[in-house]
Amino acid sequence: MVEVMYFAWVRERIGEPREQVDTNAATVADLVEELRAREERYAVAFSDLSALRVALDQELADFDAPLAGVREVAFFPPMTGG
Amino acid sequence: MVEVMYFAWVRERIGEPREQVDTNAATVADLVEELRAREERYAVAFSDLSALRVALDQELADFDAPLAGVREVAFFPPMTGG
Amino acid sequence: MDVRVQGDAFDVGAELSAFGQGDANVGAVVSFTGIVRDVAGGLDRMEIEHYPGMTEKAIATMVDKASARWGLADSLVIHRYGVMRPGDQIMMVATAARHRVAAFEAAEFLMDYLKSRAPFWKKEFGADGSSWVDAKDEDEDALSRWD
Amino acid sequence: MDVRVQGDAFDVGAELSAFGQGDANVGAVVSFTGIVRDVAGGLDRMEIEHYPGMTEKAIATMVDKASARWGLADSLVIHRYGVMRPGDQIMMVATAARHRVAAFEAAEFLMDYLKSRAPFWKKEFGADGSSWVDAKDEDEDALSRWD
Repeated sequence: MVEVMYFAWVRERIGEPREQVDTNAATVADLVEELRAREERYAVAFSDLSALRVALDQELADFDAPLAGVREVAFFPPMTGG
Repeated sequence: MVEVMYFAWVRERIGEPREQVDTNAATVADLVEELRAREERYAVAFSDLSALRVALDQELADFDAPLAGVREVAFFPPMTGG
Repeated sequence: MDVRVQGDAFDVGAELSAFGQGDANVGAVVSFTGIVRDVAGGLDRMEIEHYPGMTEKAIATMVDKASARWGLADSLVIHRYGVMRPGDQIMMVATAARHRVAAFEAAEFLMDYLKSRAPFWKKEFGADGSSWVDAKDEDEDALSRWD
Repeated sequence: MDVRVQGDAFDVGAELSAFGQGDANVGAVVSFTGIVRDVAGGLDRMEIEHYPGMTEKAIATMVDKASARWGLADSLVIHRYGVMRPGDQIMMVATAARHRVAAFEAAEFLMDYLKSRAPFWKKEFGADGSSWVDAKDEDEDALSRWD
């Protein structure tokens, strides 16, 4: 079970800021595949991975990073701070 | 007749901050030659021109610049502002 | 090091008056302030979303790197989230070092990293509706000079 | 543009609170403050001599160049002369522009030029006597990047 969080337009497309996801996905990419298969809104939010970033337990990571031991996964567009 | 000004260690070596100089020197370098010939303290102050800078009427200039029409000549070491 | 992520406005003048004081090794203080700009003349407000927890950690990591690389005597980052209007101050960075080059470079490094690596997202609201601000290629490119 | 050459101390915080405000085109403000540093631990005071008249003109020329090159919305230079002690603020520069790169570059340009082209001379007084501060090759070299 992981906590999945969404920010900015990813949050808007999914329709909620966070949810508990029961998954055995080995990597972030595998988790994305599972989410995409769920409902249209997920397919839309995850349609272009190059427009997305991911953080695992609040650290930036790659989509091929393993999920073992991870408690919090966050998806969001490229940051626009400053 | 030009007003000649000295700053920082040039001023200290010459012993005064400014003086009126009656000269027909064509260039700054010619004026420096005249001053050097005056007294030891001028010879010391102007011993190394590479350690000096010159301004003509408050604009940085070269030692071969003409003095025609110039009212104020200033000699000083490289600046250390900021 | 002082890192603050907050909704409230801050006072640049008051922050800088107190910054880097009383350290005989500080010869240079650089500050940057980011302000909401009304680019096209129709901006009503900007809303900044952030990732509580990760934001503070990400900024602290950037500041640690800058402090080590440029030997900073002191550093400050304040970044706001929430609703801001044109003219409002969004964020500030300040760095204190022995020499000007270190203070300038550290502040630019922090700005480049905050732009593209701190988890903030800006949304603009105007007469024509709202839209998320896109990340700029030039901001991503700016990071490469610190490699 | 605001250029001040003065003997009195100034208040960086108060100056910056008022700087670059109320202009919808200002997205970035950068400031630099130079402080007397007690390098070897024996500095009693620093005395800064300047060339009244030329100083103001030279700085105004630098600020004009920076404003044109980086499209500055506002700029401020304050530089003191006279006696200063460790920890005292010597001078400050502030620049306001649309974007951060312009504001940073303009401030660095002004600092590089003030260091080597504004007619100020520093003399340090300590337990071992006094000496004029030598110009540094690296400061002269820093100018070449703006050619």
